[in-house]
This record gives sequence, structure tokens and C-alpha cells, in this order.
Amino acid sequence: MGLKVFGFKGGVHPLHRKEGTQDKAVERMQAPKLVYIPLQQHIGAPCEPLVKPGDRVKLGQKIGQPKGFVGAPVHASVSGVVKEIRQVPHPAMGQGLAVVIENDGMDEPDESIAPKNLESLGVEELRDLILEAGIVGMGGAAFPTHVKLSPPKDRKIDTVILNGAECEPYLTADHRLMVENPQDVVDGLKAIMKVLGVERGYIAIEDNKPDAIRAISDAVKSVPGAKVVQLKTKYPQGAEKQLIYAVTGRQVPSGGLPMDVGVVVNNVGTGGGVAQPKNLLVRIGTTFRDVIDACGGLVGQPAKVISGGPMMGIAQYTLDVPVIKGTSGILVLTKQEAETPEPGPCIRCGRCVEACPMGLMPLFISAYALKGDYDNSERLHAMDCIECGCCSYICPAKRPLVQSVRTAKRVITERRRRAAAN
Amino acid sequence: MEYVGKIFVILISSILINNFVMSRFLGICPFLGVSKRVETAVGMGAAVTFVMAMTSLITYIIQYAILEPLGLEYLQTIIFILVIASLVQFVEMVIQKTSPTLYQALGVYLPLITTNCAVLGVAIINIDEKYDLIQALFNGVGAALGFTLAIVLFAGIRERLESSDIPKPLKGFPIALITAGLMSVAFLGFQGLIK
Amino acid sequence: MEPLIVSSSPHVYSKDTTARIMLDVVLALLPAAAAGVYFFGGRAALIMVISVLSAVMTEAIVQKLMKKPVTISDWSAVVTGLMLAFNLPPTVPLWLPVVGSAIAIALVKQAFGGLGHNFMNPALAARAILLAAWPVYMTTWADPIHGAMGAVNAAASADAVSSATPLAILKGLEGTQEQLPPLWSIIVGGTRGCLGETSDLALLLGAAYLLWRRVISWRIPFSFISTVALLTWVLGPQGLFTGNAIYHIFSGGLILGAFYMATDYSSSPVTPKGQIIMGIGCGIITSIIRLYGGYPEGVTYSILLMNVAAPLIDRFTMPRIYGEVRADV
Amino acid sequence: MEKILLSLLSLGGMGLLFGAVLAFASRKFAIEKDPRAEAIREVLPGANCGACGYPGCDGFAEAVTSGKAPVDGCTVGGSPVAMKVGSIMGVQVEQRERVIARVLCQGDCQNAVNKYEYKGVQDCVAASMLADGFKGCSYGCLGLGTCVRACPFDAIHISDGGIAVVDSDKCTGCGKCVEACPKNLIQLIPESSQVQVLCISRDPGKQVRQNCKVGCIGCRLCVKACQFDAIDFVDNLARIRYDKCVNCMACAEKCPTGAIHADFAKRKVAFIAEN
Amino acid sequence: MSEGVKLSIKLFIITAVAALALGITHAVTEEPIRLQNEQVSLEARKAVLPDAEEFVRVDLSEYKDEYPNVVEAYQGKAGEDTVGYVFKVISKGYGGDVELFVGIDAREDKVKNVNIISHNETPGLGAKAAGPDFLGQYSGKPVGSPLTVVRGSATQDTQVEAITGATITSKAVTEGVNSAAELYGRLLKDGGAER
Amino acid sequence: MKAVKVFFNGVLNENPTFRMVLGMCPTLALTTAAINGIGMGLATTFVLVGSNLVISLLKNFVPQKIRIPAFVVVIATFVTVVSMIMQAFLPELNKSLGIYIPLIVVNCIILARAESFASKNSVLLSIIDGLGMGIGFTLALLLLGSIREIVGAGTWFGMPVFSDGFSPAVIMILPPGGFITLGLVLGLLNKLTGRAE
Ligand SMILES: Cc1cc2nc3c(=O)[nH]c(=O)nc-3n(C[C@H](O)[C@H](O)[C@H](O)COP(=O)(O)O)c2cc1C
Ligand SMILES: Cc1cc2nc3c(=O)[nH]c(=O)nc-3n(C[C@H](O)[C@H](O)[C@H](O)COP(=O)(O)O)c2cc1C
Ligand SMILES: Cc1cc2nc3c(=O)[nH]c(=O)nc-3n(C[C@H](O)[C@H](O)[C@H](O)COP(=O)(O)O)c2cc1C
Ligand SMILES: Cc1cc2nc3c(=O)[nH]c(=O)nc-3n(C[C@H](O)[C@H](O)[C@H](O)CO)c2cc1C
Ligand code: SF4
Ligand code: SF4
Ligand code: SF4
Ligand code: SF4
Ligand code: FES
Repeated sequence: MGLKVFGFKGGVHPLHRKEGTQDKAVERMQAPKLVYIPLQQHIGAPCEPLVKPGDRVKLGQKIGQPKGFVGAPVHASVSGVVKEIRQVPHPAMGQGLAVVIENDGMDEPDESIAPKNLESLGVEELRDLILEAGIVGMGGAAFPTHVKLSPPKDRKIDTVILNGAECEPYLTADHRLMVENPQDVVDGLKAIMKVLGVERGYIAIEDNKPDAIRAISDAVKSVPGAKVVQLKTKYPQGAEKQLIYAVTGRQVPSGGLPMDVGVVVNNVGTGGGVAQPKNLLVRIGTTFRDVIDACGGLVGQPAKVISGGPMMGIAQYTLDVPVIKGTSGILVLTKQEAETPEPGPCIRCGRCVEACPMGLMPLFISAYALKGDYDNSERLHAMDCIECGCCSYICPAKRPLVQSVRTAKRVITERRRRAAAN
Repeated sequence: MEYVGKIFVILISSILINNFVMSRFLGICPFLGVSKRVETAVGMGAAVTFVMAMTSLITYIIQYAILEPLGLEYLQTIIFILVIASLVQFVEMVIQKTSPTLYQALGVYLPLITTNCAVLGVAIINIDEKYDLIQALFNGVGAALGFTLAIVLFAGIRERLESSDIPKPLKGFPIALITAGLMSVAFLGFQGLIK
Repeated sequence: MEPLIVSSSPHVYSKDTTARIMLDVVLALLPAAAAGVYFFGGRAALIMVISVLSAVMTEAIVQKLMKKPVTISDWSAVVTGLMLAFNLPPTVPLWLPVVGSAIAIALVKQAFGGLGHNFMNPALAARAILLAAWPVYMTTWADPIHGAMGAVNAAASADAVSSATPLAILKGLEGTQEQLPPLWSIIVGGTRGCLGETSDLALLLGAAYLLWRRVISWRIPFSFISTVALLTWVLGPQGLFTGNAIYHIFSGGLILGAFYMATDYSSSPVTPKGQIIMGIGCGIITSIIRLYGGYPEGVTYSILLMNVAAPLIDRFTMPRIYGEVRADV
Repeated sequence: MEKILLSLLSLGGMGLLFGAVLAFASRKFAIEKDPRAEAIREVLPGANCGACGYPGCDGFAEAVTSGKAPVDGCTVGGSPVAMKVGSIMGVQVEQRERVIARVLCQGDCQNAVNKYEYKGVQDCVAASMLADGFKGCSYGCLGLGTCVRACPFDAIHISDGGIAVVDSDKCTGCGKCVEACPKNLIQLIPESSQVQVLCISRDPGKQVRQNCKVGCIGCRLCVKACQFDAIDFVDNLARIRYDKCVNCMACAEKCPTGAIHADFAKRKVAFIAEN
Repeated sequence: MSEGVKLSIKLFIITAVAALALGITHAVTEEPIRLQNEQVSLEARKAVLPDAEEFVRVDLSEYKDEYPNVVEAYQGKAGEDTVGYVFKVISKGYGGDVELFVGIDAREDKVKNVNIISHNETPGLGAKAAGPDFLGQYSGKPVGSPLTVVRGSATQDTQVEAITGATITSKAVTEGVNSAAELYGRLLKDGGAER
Repeated sequence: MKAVKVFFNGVLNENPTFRMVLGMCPTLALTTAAINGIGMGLATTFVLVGSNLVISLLKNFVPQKIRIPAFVVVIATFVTVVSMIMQAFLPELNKSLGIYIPLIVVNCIILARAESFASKNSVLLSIIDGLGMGIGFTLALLLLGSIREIVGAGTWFGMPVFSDGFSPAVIMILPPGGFITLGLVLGLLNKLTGRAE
């Protein structure tokens, strides 16, 4: 392949289990009868609904406007009539307000989504477009992209990395996107580079996806300054900080953001604009139940349903949650697969320390957290944990490491907030 | 050269082989009492080191400048202990003034240095072994370093024990003593190191 | 429909388990155990069985008494029992392994909270305690019998006097240099010593398995052995650079200690840097005791002493946190 | 005789010398120590719980003397201690009513349903991060005992039905549990008030009914029942104003789900008779 | 400074009273203690050379370099006759110095008795050396050829059986006896001693 | 009544060894045999009573700032006087206790009692406190000494307690044995009394 392979310290090698889907082309799913579009789909402020029950909406019409800068508008994914606005289960937040639209099956498009020519747009126009289109990151957190693309003036951004690692087991959405629509991905990179005015762009892909590397390498030739970086197959290669280290050798300071080292990371899906309703495999607002039915329904009793990948995805308590912008995969586990092993005492094997890509000592942070001694957890840098789950994955004693670290982070954040309020 | 060798032997012996805590049983009370945190253990070690060095110096002078010429050896114990007590109280006042945090951490144990047998022990050993001034000083510092080493290692272990699920009746002093016992098993390894 | 299970991510786990790791250690020890039986006869097997059984029983009894779940199925007590047996001379009276296992499990392991909480290697601590309690039994070495299965009562035979081990000879404590057994016999096995340490070849075989299974890392064994090699070579008996490092590496319990005992998870540092420090520290102390100390063998005490220091080592060798601007420790 | 004299001189001389040195040192290194701090420290409960916001009782004592902390800052000691501290500091303290913690949820395993099976760390904070916890009611007590572990006085326990219950005799009102509960279910309530709404669900009544038998369903019967205007409604939830409530307990009688809890044994019969 | 003066004076009074008490006690007890100590050391010498009635110190300054571990020597007399010599030897044992008295019968050129006055050996191991089982082996050994330590049973007259598990201590004692015997031979040759 | 309480306080409730964990050095160093335990215990009791007596007499005379030097001088005087008298007139007793006497000076218990009890209480109570503490200390030492001697040497007060087949565990009379025995005894007492820290 001739490409150098890059990596980072720590990490684990879960079986990638992508065989089931990695060679399946993307299919378009029939839009369902009812869609539930949560008004909060990402980190940041929830949206105010712009419509009320009984209104008719068109496909792609903006139906929610964010209250703050860190937020993105939401759009209708079908055309039809707004039935109600009510609390529904939410894949990331338990519950949230959503607009329920009854699909009229006409897919009547809104004027605003007419395709535009990338080359002809100015930087500001492009940024506004991204904002208006409600594009959010597809890397998991669904962070509003326009925020990332508006760095403060004093931060010099010189590099854009498109994250095509997709290191989570099972998931192949990004993979397929890169194989089937490499041009979209590259266009996305081009757009981002243009908005940020940078010369260097990378598309980083794990070396277990040779077909994607090939496809993208071909497509990327048209963009000056952009290239493909091959990554070692290792979890969590796709985590922002690890990725930046692997690609540029820079480290993001503790508590800092990527822009502190002059880098912006985006998921390949983000770049390709998949987040726009019309390009989606599944309409936003479709419930998991509908999606699963479309895949031929369930085989036996599901025990666990996960939105996202098995390492970081969020387990769901009902199949009635709707797909949102950041949903990159739905995973259904049987009783046997879902078994959470009984934790034993830590045998101090040190594997979690070796695996932690952030260089933390999960066993100690977790021991303190489980005792309620969050001060000591904080002293051991609990807040730097990226919740990748490597530690829990690797632990032979099956200790709830990231789970308790997460608890500690939550409590510490709460305490900091309280201290700041005082 | 030989003299330097002898001093080296004294130092090694007092730090490792005849470690005050682990094999001579001197200074056990502060060892058990001030070892819950590594930081305070270090502080205690530093305080003991200072007191022991000063004690070695002053008692040496008193022994050979006053007691022996005057034939007052029988006053040895009382004068030494008086020196130590005054010295400790002096140190206490200084620490209280200069480092209130250290003072708070050492709390009741500063006065305990007075009756820390280790301090009187080192003064008496210096005289018994007929050390000269330099040797006495090295012996004093060595013994104190040995004490510090033991107490800091011990504190490290005790901090780790904090997150352990120790059977209830053994919590506190019992497990600390068992830990100390196991440590002193390990220290047996230094036995016979220098002959 | 039954309620779905919900838990925090991750939702998948590696296949390794505590029991599997411990079982690996037992497997790795089997060749050396076989060698011990081959060289020291059936009595060696008897001692191993007694030791393992009493370790497991002690664990079960203590956990019952403390009303804790009984965890003998995790194999860790078996490892401890086997390790202890490996550290006994083949001639010890049969009650000694029973007492030793009880000490290892009850006093050194369970009193501190059980698996993973003991700060000292249970088997080694028990060995050191036995050594100090009954030094006569613990320093009486028998000549190996080269036949296959010797008499169970090897200890009763007349030649079981306390005879010199290669290290004692090397040190000049006893015997003369001519009595030093040939190097091959030290490596293959058949010199006087503890049950498990006699055949370095068998031990290395097991060690390779553990390394391959990633149960242990190279850090502690490598730094331990190379430090001993360096120091025993440099600080030779006839002046600098005259030491017999090869003999030092392969005699005594160095291989056993470096690969199987210094690497005990519970009692060694968890940080990669700390593990290297542990190895170097063990190496230095072993060399000092072997060269200048009161005992011919220093592996036991070096590991125990470094066990004592392990919590502090962990504390001061925290890995560098990604992106952290180091200011404090 | 000469020996005796010599010993007298040398030992006595040393006594003189050390006495002088110590006297000098005590002057030179004298530190300003407020005797009041020690006196205050003596009357404090010595729980070192930190509920006052200072590092232990010593810290609080010092903060009081330096004027940083109020004399009644020790919640644990309550007003008796506050009075004593006040008298040391020479200030009058108003009698303050003792508060105790109350867990505002009765949704135990018989009353409330679960929406999923939780597996993982047995800690309310951890569980609450997964879709607000496994209780059908997203406001309900998870009963994993985070508050229990936070309480320095062993005053809070998990009931057989799996929710937290405060032992009002032991509770000192330190508020540690209030801080610890991720569901914000615990409130400090004046000891004298015998009537509380033990539910904080703001869900619409229908949903509450689905999830829990004893939740506040927003029927407003209590508002009508109260003669003293002591109940109002915020976000579908009844709220008792403790300053107005006279413990007549009429509301509790009317509440169809039993979400209003009242200790009828302590009922003020007089009010009922009057009406 | 008035408080300081008061402090000093109070401490002075206390120490002075203490000194007075001690001084007086010392004056009263000095003589009996001295007698006691003499009695003790006389008895110690007698224990290894029972036939002697009085002991005359022998000057060893000439031999100091050659026999550094022999620190004192006495000629044991019964009336006018020299019955033998007592040597005080310090050798290095396992846990530190081992102090021995070696009594040599000058009439038969044999070791009379050996006694260990102080040692720091391990109880149950090296400490067994102070018992009669081990020390009894030396009685009656000829002084001409050096003794050696063997493990297991002694087969020759010049062999001493080691205490099991304490070869180091056994060797230390034996070497001490050997030094004493050798020095005795030298003294005879040089005329410093007589039969 | 109060006196009785003070006495048993020292023997049981606040037993200096098992409850307050003070005076550890002589406790550990001298309990290698039962007889040593008794000897040390009694000698300490004697000094404790004496120094408590003197210090409670002096309590109003000694200013705070020189408290500790003054107290140790009293204790040391006491010890030295006792030791000299015994050397001179009771050589036999001195022979069995002799070497332990100077060590008493640095036993923390004595200063601790002087500070916390004698300097605050009446003469009579102080004497009783000294007695109670001393006896508590002696009993503790006797217990530890017995255990260590029996297991570590196979004898009790020098008399063999086992038949020949028993090989004593030497470690019990070495330093580790001291620590571990005391630890286990403390644990056992905690278990029996249901107390735990
Ligand atoms: C409050 C907040 C502010 C952020 N601001 C920026 C920003 O100004 N520029 C940027 O590139 N990323 C910014 N980020 C994005 C994060 O660095 C990160 O990319 C985002 O959390 C998504 O990460 P993930 O997909 O790895 O989970 C911000 C994140 C948060 C939570
Ligand atoms: C443990 C971990 C693993 C991640 N894995 C991936 C991944 O495989 N692919 C990916 O695109 N983003 C992954 N991310 C998210 C990235 O860190 C980053 O937020 C994202 O690429 C930013 O792009 P976006 O804003 O377009 O989502 C991961 C994050 C974490 C914390
Ligand atoms: C706790 C302990 C104490 C020991 N004490 C002594 C001792 O007092 N004297 C001695 O010669 N060796 C002592 N040893 C040393 C060993 O027994 C050593 O193996 C012995 O000196 C040489 O073995 P051998 O006597 O069987 O030849 C001691 C060993 C240990 C573990
Ligand atoms: C690599 C490895 C080495 C081990 N070595 C020992 C050992 O030397 N002694 C022992 O008692 N247990 C050993 N164990 C077993 C286990 O760690 C031991 O039971 C714990 O120390 C008890 O907490 C070992 C386990 C592993 C995985
Ligand atoms: S991986 Fe698990 S068992 Fe190993 S050290 Fe970490 S927490 Fe402990
Ligand atoms: S501690 Fe956090 S960053 Fe480290 S391995 Fe665990 S989840 Fe990942
Ligand atoms: S009251 Fe809060 S902290 Fe306590 S058990 Fe209930 S949910 Fe958990
Ligand atoms: S129940 Fe809450 S308020 Fe009451 S004592 Fe416990 S923690 Fe403090
Ligand atoms: S007796 Fe307490 S320190 Fe020695």
C-alpha cells in the first residue's frame, strides 16, 4: 500500500465483527408512517419548535431553531402533518420533547434544500449553509459542525482531519459511505478546508478497510493539500485526541480542545453531508422499531438494544426511540451477548493502565470513585477520561471501570458547577 | 579510606540491617501513629531526622565535655532526655510558627518524639558503641533515615490498604501491625549483610 | 416483552478472565513441576499436592468464616499453593507446606481483603516466614535422585543432610569451586535447591507461554535478570568484571522469581515504568544479598522488599497523561 | 559531697539554660492563637463532617473566630451548639428550628414500575446517567444508596422496597445526602412540619399513574382541601408552604394516591374541630 | 523577660532537686555498685577458669595489631601457681559482635571452658551457641592446632559440630577460640606467659 | 467509687497496650518470653505510680511551656534512682530486670499518663491510675510474652510445654513475630468485644 501506518499509545483490539455488514451496499429505507423528531439531537441547547400541531411541513423544512450558538436547527425528514409535540424516549437523553409528524408519503421538498454548487459559494455563505442545514458531527457526540468551523480569531487552524477510523466493532456506516460515495466525502473535506481556510487536510482510515482507502485515495487526488492517512486497526483509533496524535504527533492539552493545537477533526460522514435528511439511509425520526423491522425484524428476544457501537453506544430501554442525526448504527444483542459479567476483585494486572489511550490509571480512579472519594478520583485526572471503554473491555476481572469513572466525572462536574455558582 | 568504610558500614547498618523500627523496636508508636498518609510520614521522618541529628551532636558534646570529665556518667539518662525534651519542644514551636499545615498533621506526635525511644536510643547507642563525633552523627542520621524509610514505605502500603476490603476486626491497628510484621520479615533479608 | 437490559457502555468485554489468567499460570508451571518430580521423586509431587490442597482449603475456610463468597474457583489459591511448594526444599516435613499455605492465604492474602489486595506475594512471604521459623528444615537440601519416581520418603534417607547449594559454593560459604556442578546441569535441572527452581529449562518454557499469552510482560523479568547479570559480573570476587554472571542467572531461584513471582500482579506496580523500577530494584537487592549478605540466596527477600515499595513506586510513576502539562505529581 | 554539688551544678545549669532557651523560643516563635477557637472547638460535636463548609470542626472553629463563619454554622450541632458558640463569641443567637432530611419519593418496588433492567455499578449517579435511571418515573428514587454512603451519621437507609428512608432521630440535617442525590430527591424540612408531598414528578398525571401508584397526579384535590392556602401548584406538582401549613392534615386525607404524607399521630385535632 | 526568668528558674529548681536526689543516691550506691560489678566480672572469669583464685591483667598492646579481636587477657593464679589464662575475644557473628571468654588451662595446654558473655544472634539459632551443648564441645580441646567447624558429626579431635542452621555463628565462636589459643601460644613463646 | 473506676479503666477499658496502643517498643521488644513480660510490666508499674504521684503533686508548680522537660526530668530521676538502688542493694532482682530499667524512661505510656491524667487529677487518683495502667500493661505483656514463648520456643516461663516432637517456630521471638502476634491478638480482642475502628 505504500502508506505509512500510524498509531498511538494504549488501546485495545476488540474483534471488529464487521463481516456482517461491511460489504453490504447502502440501501434506502422506506420512510415510516410516523416520525418522531426530537428537538434536541446533539450537544448544546435544545431547539424551540417552529411548528405547532396541525401544521403541514415539507421535507427538509426547518422545524426547530436552537436557542444558543452551540446548537443546530432540526428539520423535517418527511413531508406531512404535525400531529403533536410531546415527550418521547430519546436515545441519548432518556426523554425529550419531539415533533411527531404523520408522513403523507409525498416527500414534497422544501425550497431551502436545493443543491448548491460548492465551488461558487463564499466562505461565509458556506458556513451559514452548514448552520442552516443543521449539520452536526457524525462521530458520536453529534456536535454542531458550524461551531467547530467558527474558531475564535486568535486560534490558528492549519489542519483538518476527516475521521474515517470507525474503530468500533460492528459498525460499518462510515466504511460504506467511503466506498460508495468517496466523492461526497472529498467534497466535504474540500468544503471544510475552504471554510477554515487551511491547506492541509487528512482523511484518516484504519488499515482494515483497504477498499475504502483505495476509493478515497483516488477521489482525493483532485484536492490539493489533502491526503489519506492509514491508521493501525486498534480501538479507539477514532477518538479525536488519539487521532490527532496519530496523524500529526500533537497532543491536545488536558482539558483543552483540538483547536488548541490547530486541528479540527470531523467525521467523514459530516464531511459528506450525510446528515442532511435526504441523503440519509434512514429518515431522522424513524423509530428503532421501524428500522429493525426493515431489517427483517427481530430474531428471538432482544436483550439489549444499543444506539451506536458496542464500545461507546448507548443502551436503549425501548425500541420506540427515534433515530437522530448522530445515530450511526443500531445494535441488537441477544440475552447471551448482553450478559454483563459479574465483576470480581481487581487483580492489579495493570492491563487497564496499559490500555488507556489517555494514560490514566483507571483502576485507582475507579477504586476511589466506588468508595465515593471523588476528590482523589479528580486528583488522578478522572476528567481526562474520554470514556472510550478500553479499560472495562480489557479488564480480566470485569471491573466496572469506565462506568465508575463516568460516575466520578458526573459528580465532579456537578461539584465544579456548584462551586462556580457559589 | 578505612575510616570512610567504617562510616559507610555504620550508615548501612543503621538504615537497613539494624533498622530502628524493623529490627530494634525503637520508635514504634509514631511509626504506627503517623503513617496514615505518605505526606505526613515524610514530615514526621524529616522532624525525627532533624531531632536525631541534633541530639547526636549535643549529647555527644555533653557526654565528653561534661559528664565524663566530671565523673557524672550516672546522670546520662536524665540529661539526655532533658536535652531531647527541650529540643523537641523547640522544634515544635518552630514548626508551629513556620508550617502550620505540618504542625496540624503531626499534631500530638511531635511531643511524642520526646518519648520516641528512638531518639534516646540513638544517643545511648552512640555512647555505648564509643563512636567519635562524626560516626555518632552518621549513626544518628542513618537511624533517622532508616526510620523515615520504614515509615514512608509503611504509609504507602497503608494508603493502598484504604481501598481494600479488610475484615472488620482487623481494621486499624491490627492490620497495621500485621503489615509491619510482614515488612520486618522482608527486612530480615538485610541481616548479615555486613560482617 | 421482557424489559430490556440497560447498562453503561462498553457492552462487550474481552475474553480474558481472572480465572483464565490464573489457569495459564498453573499451566505454565506444569513443566517445572514435572521436572521437580523427575529430579526429586514422588515426595516432590506429594509436597505440591499437599501445598495446593491446603491453600485451597484455607481460602475456602477463611472465606466461609468471614461470610464472604468462596472464590476458590478463580485458581489463584492454586497458584499460591503451587508457588509455595516450588519454594520449599524437597526434604521438608509434610506439615510444613500445610502451615505455609495457611500463612500465605490467611495471613498474607485474606487478612488484607483477598485477591488483589495483598501487598506482598503470599507464597514468598510464607516462604520467608517459614525460613525464619524453621530454618533447619528450610535449609536442608537433598541431592536430587536422578531416577524417575524415587521413594516417597526421600527425606528419610541418610544423604539428606544439609548440603551445599551451587550458590553457597559460589559465595565461598561452603565447599570449593571444584564442587560447582556443570552449567548444563544447573540449566536442565538436577542441582540441589528448591522443588521448583531446579530446572531453568522447564521454567523458561512456561515463561515463554506466559509471555505469549500476554499474562506477563517482559518488563519485570527482563530488567530483573539483566540487573543481576550486570551486577554479578561487575562485582566479581576477583575484582571488577570477574563475576560469573551466567551461573548467577541460572542458579538459585532467579528464573523462578523473575518470571513467576516478581510478576505477581497484586504485589508489583501496575505502571509500566514502575514495573521496570521494580525489576531493577529486585536485581540490585538480589545481587547485594548474594554477594555480601548473610544468605546465599537473595531472590526471596529482594522481591519482598520491592513489594513493600510497590505502592510508593506506583504513586511516583503514574503514566504521563495524554496532553497533560506536567506540573504536579 | 563534691560530686553532689557537681551534679547539682551541671544538671541545674542545664535546666536553667534550657528553660531560658525555651522561654526565648516561645516568645520568638509565638503564634497568635485565639483562645476562643479552642473553646469553640470544645463545644462542637466533633463529627468533622464538613457540612459547615470548612475543613473539619477545627476549621470551623477558626473560621468563626475570624468572623468568616456564622456562629450557627454548625448544622449538626443545631441550636444548642449555636448558643454555646454564640456565648463564647459574645453574640446572641436566634433559636433556629432543627431541620431533617426527607426523601421525597415513595415509589418502592410495590408502588412503582421499572422501565428496564439495570446492570452495572450499584450507584444512583451511575444509574441516573442511563435514561434518567431505570425507574419508570424519571424522578423516582433509584434506591442504590448513594445518599446512604454520603451520610456521615448513618441516618439514611434503603428500605426493603428499595428506596431511601431517613431516620429522623439520627439525622442532623447536615445536608450531605441532599448534595449526593443525583435525582435531587432529598430536601431539608423543618422538624415541626408533619405534612409533606412525597413526590417530585412533574410529569402529567396520566404518565405518573402509569409509572407509580403513589405519585402526585396533579388532581388538585389537596388545594381544595386546604383551608389555610398552604398548598400551591408548580408544574403539575403540589407544593406545601411550610410557613403556612398548620399540620391539619386535611390534604393528606383527600389525596387519592397518598402522595401527601402526614403523621396522623401528631395531628392537631383542634383545627378540625374548629372547622 | 520576666516570664523567661521565671521559666528558667522553675526548670532550674526541678532539675536541681532531681540532681540532688540523684547525687545523693549515687553517693550512697557508688561503692556497692562497684563491688557488685567487680564481683560479676570476677565470676565471669572464674567460670571459664574455675581453678584460678585471682586474675592479673596481661598487657596486650604488643599484640594489638596481630590479634585485633582479642581485647583482654588475664593470668589466672592459684596462690603462686599459674593455672591458666583467660582471654576476652570479640568475633563477628551473624547478628553482630559475639563476646567470649576463653579459659585456657596452662598446665595441660587445653581449652578449659568457653563462655559467651554477650551476643546478638538469632534466638533459637545462633543463640543456641551460648548453651552448654555447643560450648561444652570446646572443653578439653588441645590448643596446638586450630579447630574447624563441620556440619554433621565431628570425627576428629580438632572438629567442632556446627549448630544446625547457624554455621556462621558456630564459625565465629570457633574462630574466637582459635585466636585465643594462638595468642596463648605466642605469649608462651615470647615469654609473656608461663605454664 | 471513682477510684475503682479509674483502676479498671486502666486495666480494661483503656488498656494501654490493647486500647491505646502506646508503649509499643518495650511491648514488642521484651515479650520474647513470659518472664520478661512480667519483669518489664512490674518495673513499669512501679515507675508509673511514682511518677504519677510526683507529677500530680507538682501540677500547679510547672508552667505549661516547660511541661514536657519538667515531666521527663521527674520520670528520668525516678528511673535512675530506682535503677541505682537496685544495682547496689538488690543485685538478684537487678539481674533479672536490670537491662529493662533504663528503657522505662522512654515508654510513652508514662509520659502520656503524666500529661493526660496526673497533671489534671488528685494525688490519690493519680496513684490509682498509675496502678491500673501498670497492671493492665503487665497483663498485656504477660499474655503476649506467653504466646510468643510457647509458640516460638516451646516453653513457658522456661519450662517445656510440648513433647519432643514439637519444633518451635523461631520467628515468633523475632521482630516479625512480635508485630504479627500483637496484630492478631488485637484483632481477636476486637472480634470478641465487637469493637472495630
Ligand atoms: C462546550 C464545547 C465547546 C466546544 N468548542 C469547540 C470549538 O470551539 N471548536 C472545535 O473544533 N471543537 C469544539 N468542541 C468539540 C469537541 O472538541 C469535540 O469535537 C466534540 O465534543 C465531539 O467529540 P467526539 O465526537 O469525539 O465525541 C467543543 C465541545 C464542547 C463540549
Ligand atoms: C473512544 C472514541 C472513539 C471514537 N471513534 C470514532 C470513530 O471510529 N469514527 C469517528 O468518526 N469518530 C469517532 N469518535 C469521535 C471523534 O473523537 C470525533 O469527535 C469526531 O471524529 C469529530 O467529528 P464530528 O464532529 O464530525 O463528529 C470517537 C470518539 C471517542 C471518544
Ligand atoms: C531469621 C534467620 C535468622 C538466622 N540467624 C542465624 C544465626 O543466628 N546464626 C547463623 O549462623 N545463621 C543464621 N541464619 C542464617 C541461615 O540459617 C543460613 O542459612 C546459615 O547461616 C547457613 O546455613 P547452614 O547453617 O545450614 O549452613 C539465620 C537465618 C534466618 C532466616
Ligand atoms: C503472573 C502471575 C504470577 C503470580 N505469582 C504468584 C506468586 O508468586 N505467589 C503467589 O502467592 N501467587 C501468585 N500469583 C497468584 C495471585 O496473583 C495471588 O494469588 C495473589 O497475589 C493473591 O492476591 C500469580 C499470578 C500471576 C498472574
Ligand atoms: S484491568 Fe481490571 S484487574 Fe487489571 S488492574 Fe485494571 S481494574 Fe484491575
Ligand atoms: S479511563 Fe477513560 S480514557 Fe482511559 S481507558 Fe478507561 S474509558 Fe478510556
Ligand atoms: S434518595 Fe437519591 S441518592 Fe438516595 S437512593 Fe434515592 S436516588 Fe439514590
Ligand atoms: S440523612 Fe442527610 S441530612 Fe440527615 S444526617 Fe444524613 S446526610 Fe445529613
Ligand atoms: S514506646 Fe512508644 S515510641 Fe517506643
